[in-house]
Amino acid sequence: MSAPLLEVTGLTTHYRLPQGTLRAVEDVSFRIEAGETLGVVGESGCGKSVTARSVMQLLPPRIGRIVAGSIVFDGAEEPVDIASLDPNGAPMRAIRGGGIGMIFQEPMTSLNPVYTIGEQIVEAIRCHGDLSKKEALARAVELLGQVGITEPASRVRQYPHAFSGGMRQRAMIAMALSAGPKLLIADEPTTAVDVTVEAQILELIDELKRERGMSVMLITHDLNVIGESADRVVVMYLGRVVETTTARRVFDAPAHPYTRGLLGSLPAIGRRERLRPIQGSVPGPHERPPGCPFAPRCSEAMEICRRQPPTFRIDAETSVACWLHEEAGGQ
Amino acid sequence: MSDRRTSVPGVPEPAPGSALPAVSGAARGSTLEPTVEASVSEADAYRLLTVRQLMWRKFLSNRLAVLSAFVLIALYSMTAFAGFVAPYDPQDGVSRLSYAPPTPLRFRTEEGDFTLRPFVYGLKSERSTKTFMLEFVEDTSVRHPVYFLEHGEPYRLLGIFPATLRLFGTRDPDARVSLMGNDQRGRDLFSRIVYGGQVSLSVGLVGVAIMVLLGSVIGTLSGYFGGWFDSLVQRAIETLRVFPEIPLWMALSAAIPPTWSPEWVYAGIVVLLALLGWTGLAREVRGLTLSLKRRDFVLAAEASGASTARIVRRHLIPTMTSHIIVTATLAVPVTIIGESALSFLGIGVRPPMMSWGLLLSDAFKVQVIALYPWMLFPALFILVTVLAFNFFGDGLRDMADPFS
Amino acid sequence: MIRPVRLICSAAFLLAAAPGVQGSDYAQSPMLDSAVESGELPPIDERLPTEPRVLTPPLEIGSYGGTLRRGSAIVVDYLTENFTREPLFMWPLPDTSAGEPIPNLARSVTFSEDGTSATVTLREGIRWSDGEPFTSEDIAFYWNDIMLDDNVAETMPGILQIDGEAPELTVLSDTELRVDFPKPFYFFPEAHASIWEIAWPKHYMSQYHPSYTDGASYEDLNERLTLQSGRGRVTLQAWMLDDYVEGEHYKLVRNPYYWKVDPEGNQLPYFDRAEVTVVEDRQAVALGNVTGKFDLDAMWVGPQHLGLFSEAIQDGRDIDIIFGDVQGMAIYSNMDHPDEAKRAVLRNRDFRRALSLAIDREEINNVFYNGLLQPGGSAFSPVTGYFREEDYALWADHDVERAKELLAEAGFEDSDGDSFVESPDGAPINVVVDVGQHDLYTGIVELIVTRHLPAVGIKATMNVGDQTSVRDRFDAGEFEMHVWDYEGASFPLAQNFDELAPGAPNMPPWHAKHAENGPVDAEFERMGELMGSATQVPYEERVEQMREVSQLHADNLWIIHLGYFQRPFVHSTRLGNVPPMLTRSDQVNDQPAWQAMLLFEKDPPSE
Amino acid sequence: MSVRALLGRLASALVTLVLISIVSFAVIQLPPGDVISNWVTQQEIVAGSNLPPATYEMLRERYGFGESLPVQYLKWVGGFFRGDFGFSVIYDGAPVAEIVGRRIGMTFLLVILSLIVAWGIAIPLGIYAATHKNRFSDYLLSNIALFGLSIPDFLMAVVYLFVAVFLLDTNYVGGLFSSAYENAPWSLERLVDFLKHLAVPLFILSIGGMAGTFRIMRANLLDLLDQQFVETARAKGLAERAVIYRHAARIAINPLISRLGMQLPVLLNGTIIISIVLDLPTLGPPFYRALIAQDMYLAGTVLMILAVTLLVGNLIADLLLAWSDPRVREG
Repeated sequence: MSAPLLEVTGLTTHYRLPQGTLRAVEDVSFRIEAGETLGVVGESGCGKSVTARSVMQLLPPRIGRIVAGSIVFDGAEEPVDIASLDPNGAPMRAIRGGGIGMIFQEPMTSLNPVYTIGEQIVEAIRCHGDLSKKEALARAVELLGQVGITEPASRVRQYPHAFSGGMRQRAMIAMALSAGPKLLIADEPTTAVDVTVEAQILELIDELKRERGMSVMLITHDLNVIGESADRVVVMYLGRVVETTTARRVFDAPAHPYTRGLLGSLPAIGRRERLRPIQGSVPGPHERPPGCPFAPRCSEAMEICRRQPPTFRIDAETSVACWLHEEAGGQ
Repeated sequence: MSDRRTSVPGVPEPAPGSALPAVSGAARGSTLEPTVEASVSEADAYRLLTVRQLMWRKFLSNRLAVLSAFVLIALYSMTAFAGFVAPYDPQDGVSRLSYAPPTPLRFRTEEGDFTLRPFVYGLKSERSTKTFMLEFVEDTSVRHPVYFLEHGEPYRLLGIFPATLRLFGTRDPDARVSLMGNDQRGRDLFSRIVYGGQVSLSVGLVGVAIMVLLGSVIGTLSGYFGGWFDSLVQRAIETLRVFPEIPLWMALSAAIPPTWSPEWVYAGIVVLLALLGWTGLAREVRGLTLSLKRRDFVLAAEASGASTARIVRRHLIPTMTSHIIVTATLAVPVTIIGESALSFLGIGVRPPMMSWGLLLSDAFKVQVIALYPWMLFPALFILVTVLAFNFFGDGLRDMADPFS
Repeated sequence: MIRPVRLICSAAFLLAAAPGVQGSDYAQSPMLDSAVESGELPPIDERLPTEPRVLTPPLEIGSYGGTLRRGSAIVVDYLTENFTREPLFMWPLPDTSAGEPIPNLARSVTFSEDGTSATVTLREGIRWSDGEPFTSEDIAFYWNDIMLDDNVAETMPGILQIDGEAPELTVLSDTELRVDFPKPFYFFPEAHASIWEIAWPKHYMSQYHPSYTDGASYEDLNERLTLQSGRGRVTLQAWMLDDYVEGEHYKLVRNPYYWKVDPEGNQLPYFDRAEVTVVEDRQAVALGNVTGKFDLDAMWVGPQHLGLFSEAIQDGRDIDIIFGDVQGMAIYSNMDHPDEAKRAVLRNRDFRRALSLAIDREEINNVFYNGLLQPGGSAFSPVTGYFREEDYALWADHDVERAKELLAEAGFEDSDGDSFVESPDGAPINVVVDVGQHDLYTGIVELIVTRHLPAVGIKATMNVGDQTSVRDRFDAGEFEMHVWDYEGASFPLAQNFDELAPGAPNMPPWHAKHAENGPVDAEFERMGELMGSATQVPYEERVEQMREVSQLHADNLWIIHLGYFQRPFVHSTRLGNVPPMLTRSDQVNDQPAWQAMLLFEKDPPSE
Repeated sequence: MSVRALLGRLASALVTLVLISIVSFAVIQLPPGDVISNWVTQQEIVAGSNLPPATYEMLRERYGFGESLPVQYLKWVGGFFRGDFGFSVIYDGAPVAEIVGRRIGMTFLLVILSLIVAWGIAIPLGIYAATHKNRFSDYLLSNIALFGLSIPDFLMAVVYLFVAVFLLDTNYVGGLFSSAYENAPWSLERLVDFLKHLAVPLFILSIGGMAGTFRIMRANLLDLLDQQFVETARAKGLAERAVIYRHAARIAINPLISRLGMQLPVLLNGTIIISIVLDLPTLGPPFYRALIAQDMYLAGTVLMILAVTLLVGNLIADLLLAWSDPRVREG
């Protein structure tokens, strides 16, 4: 097996807030292979967005900070540890947009309202290559066409407010892909759009992934989305990875009680049984319980759960951080 | 625990470098547990506070606002007890002390001995034959100790009770303590400032009181009724606001008949400032009313057949009180500036009434500033008052919105 | 070319009619050389009259060039006139009331035996600034077609009239005219020395006059009466109008035909140009002089600026102060106030006396006049021949007790216990004192109104307004008390005759409705008689009469004066020929510019 | 802004214009006694006799002398269309239009220059403070701004005089030209001289506007820096400078433009009062003199012009905003 495109190891990101330090991401490890879609799933506040932003070095300056771990990206000539780069330095900027593209949750606000769509895409293109404005604009039209925007030549001169939410997200994708990144991070790309549009966007991402042979890190709180698009899945809870597995297994054989809970709260067509929401609520970010973060809500919690469980590897595809799987052996 | 201090709510933007819990890359894992616990308990405390306590805490945490509140209390009590604080009658000039400089309070005698009780030297004045100006020489032969809570010239406390007790003074009426020097007529500038504050500071309060009355009533009615009344009010406000305020103040103030007595002129100025100043408040109140009007409790009151007046009085106005207080507080300095500017230009209050603006107009001549710079002291008082109100108002604003 | 400066002995030139300088000796400003060479302008000898008037510089012969700059603190200004005046006669230099007025435009005057007719001979060969000859017709035009034409908004000054009647003027020849009076009028030369001008350019102004030109209208003519409006370009004055912007500035340029020379035959003035810039207030004028923006001021600055000047001199600024003995502040009471009750109060002599006694003139001296005031009452100035020490002391001391007694005796008592007196019929009194914004007088009035008057039980309010509007109230007779200089007291029969004393047809504004309301008292009528006849009697008698007038003023206090004082004036030290001190005739003849045509710009010290 | 919205805006402004003229006329009529009778009395005193009947006729014709207030108002307003705003008593009957015309240019020049100075200094500082949020420099600047906002204009003039007397040369006091250039035609030297004299008053004039602009700019930028599209721009790989200036600051200026309507009165107030105090050749001094002398046509007209200036300023601000912000322009 070749080296993964992205390998995150022991990532720990802290936010310094007036109320104290928030450990947003704690000892997170995962990898993304070339050409695969990794789904990152979890409730809001679980640290999945912070993980993505850590990868992009887009943490709020002076507040968010990677305190430990490595993020090795192998998209350029040689592998580079993003965590060790200066967030504002040229190498990092070359990776942003160039090596890794990112799209966000809110298509309505992700585009700058005072520049035309074209101007914004051109800006991204010219940032990573030495195309003339004219060439860049032609490329932008082409990209818009690729993401399924009709009449791209005229659309390119319009301002974002003339675009619908779905179109904006497409434009965002066009922009994120403009410099030909190896990895696309999609942070809840469909949360703010209609269900009908959601499917189209996911479809589009999938299509582009296949065409370009790139990888996708798909962040979502919606297991259905995972089911549709992801190859493998990372489940996060309160800043930690609780389970890493394949998309299929999430549904078929969830290992962690939290994953099971998530699944249980998922309405599915044709299922007659009652929804079983996870009891309790996600504690506030400053109220991290000691030991297993899920223990207070876990129906199967044991005495040992007061201690943070290590990650147990069940097999080649699945590892889980739960004492229930202690017997599965080695980490 | 040292971080407890930093977790006091109401400091949303701690100064850089303040003692936030330091987290180093190495110190991970269980070693950090105490920090987390501290945050947890603090957050609980935060949640248990009542809104009132929360507001109070928030205000107290704004140190400039607290300081300003003290400054304002000091200034207002100074003017309320003007007779007690001021050592001399503000109108009583000693012509030989024309433009005499501030009297230095001394603690060290000629012989070099230190005395705890400050003393002053008397001033001898003589007219220079060269410049024709009065020149002052301290008469160091006699020391005049400054006594506190000393009986001096009679005055009326709060304008009613005859009194003679003064905060400080010398026992020899010829040796005057002029902390801030003397004006052209040899009147003690400090005393004049203390009395002048009565006009300057009260204009703010009285004017704003009228403004609040006008603004909240008109604003509430306008927002509550809407329709033609609202359009009319909005149009009036728009027109008033398109006039630059100082020129409009000036134009109206200049129309106050010159034959009015100083007291009436004062009243005229106050009313004028209030009549032109209510618009901002009215707008704000109208906006609030519009948003409150559709809230449940008002709808409920309406449904239960409460009269309009009752709804406005019992439901709308109390709900808006905090906003009104903040806006009103911030309107006080504007009014004070208005009066000062008008008096400074000679179209505000008239002598023998005193206000800080009027006192300052005496100083606004090149030769006065060059030769008698202490005449600028009133400017300091205006500045401090306005600043204090602004900081205080800022604090109140934060306080009115304790959850931000 | 700058001439070598030589000190001359001024005594040698005291005689006004100094022997004419030989024609070949005349010199002109280099500014005019090119115009003469090109033939635009005739040579100097042809421009000057046969007998130019010779003026003696107070210090030295000056040099040509430069701009004389002054500041003005009012928007509407009549200042053009103040640079130079060109009447028939001028008051003598140096001062003496006994001196014969000096012929100016006139060469001489002879009276008929009964004194009812005066024949004036004019200087020959004087030209207007446009080169047209000046003749008796120009005087007759101003006299008959301007001053005596009721459609023209310019009236004959009261001082030229006798009992309200204008004398009759007859032109005898180009240089001779006769004036006939209904009564003897020996004061004729002095009267004419007291006015600003006596001739208007007929050849220029007649084009706007309906009597001379078809299609001309009085409305248009009335717009053209001021010097600023264009008339100033055709003038007999040392400078003529060059540029005028209302409320901003006006600029003058030398009159190439000016008919006066210095003893060496240099055509005056020395300065090529003169200009006045309007600034915010007196303070700004004083400041402009300190900073070298202006060259001199004898109009707007006063004792209130002494500190500024002293400080500036110590800082090494190029200015100096000179002093002039001038009248101080005065309070005018309206003898004809429309309100009967108020009129009764103001007309009460004891009330006015009490008011005068209430004023602490020594305090005012200390606080406002820097010790330069000589506290005193309403007598004529010590520099006149009419002054008597005892008159000056009348009702001028500070005596609160006496003031209270006077009020009580006159029935002014505090019956309601508010510590202020009521009028004899029990009505409360509140005297409104009008004062224009003035950086000296407003302070003094405030002191008087808030401290001095309440001390004797007189309630008064100060009404501060713009100088112009306060003056309008005064002129309209709509005031109670009005504060201004004790106008005319330094020159009782000359300057501002109208304000000081009665004299039909122009009663003083403080007693304008004399006929309607009846005279205030017998003393006033007596004064009127004396003033009226003073102009008709020989000098010695005049002095006696005027001393009595002075005494009447001091004793009756229709106008309450605070005293004469040494007024500081300021000038740049680069200015030459500034008199060492200001004399009375300087003030009358050329105040505030002090013989402006003799001032010049000194060379900067080269060694 | 659509044409329809624009027309609506203009119509509303027109109504306000009429109301402004009514208020101004009320101000003219406010002092006891009416302007014209006072003037007639004064003229009659000067002339020593009654004015010619033709003059009365003219006054009735032009100003509605002796007629009712509405008629007088209409006559006054009617004059505007001929450029006639009445006459000034203190300027010896000169037309108000002429007096105002001479000084209005300098008034606007000062206001515009002070706006430029205020923005020129405050915008960069605001950007600096926002990008250095919570650091010492930010605190310092913010508190200085609150301080600057608190100083009344007339006090600034006092401070100016104090500075002029003790630190500069007294030559700086009063006027905007050295005596040599006072009445000279415009030339380069005169311009330099003018700017030299202007520098300090202009700075003082700008302080109020500066403080306000700074606070708005800082707050806006702080808001904007949290916006999604700023993160988008960063994710594109743009350099931090480009992100801040091209994306955030560019938009942060829009509210400044829309608040121009609130800044103009501040600057106009300052210009008028500082001009009065320092005798600068703007509308301030004649306005003040006119008020003291109750020369009401002049005073009322100046007041009206100031109000109209603000009205027009607001309109221009709206148009500028439309030009600057496509959402407003096309929305």
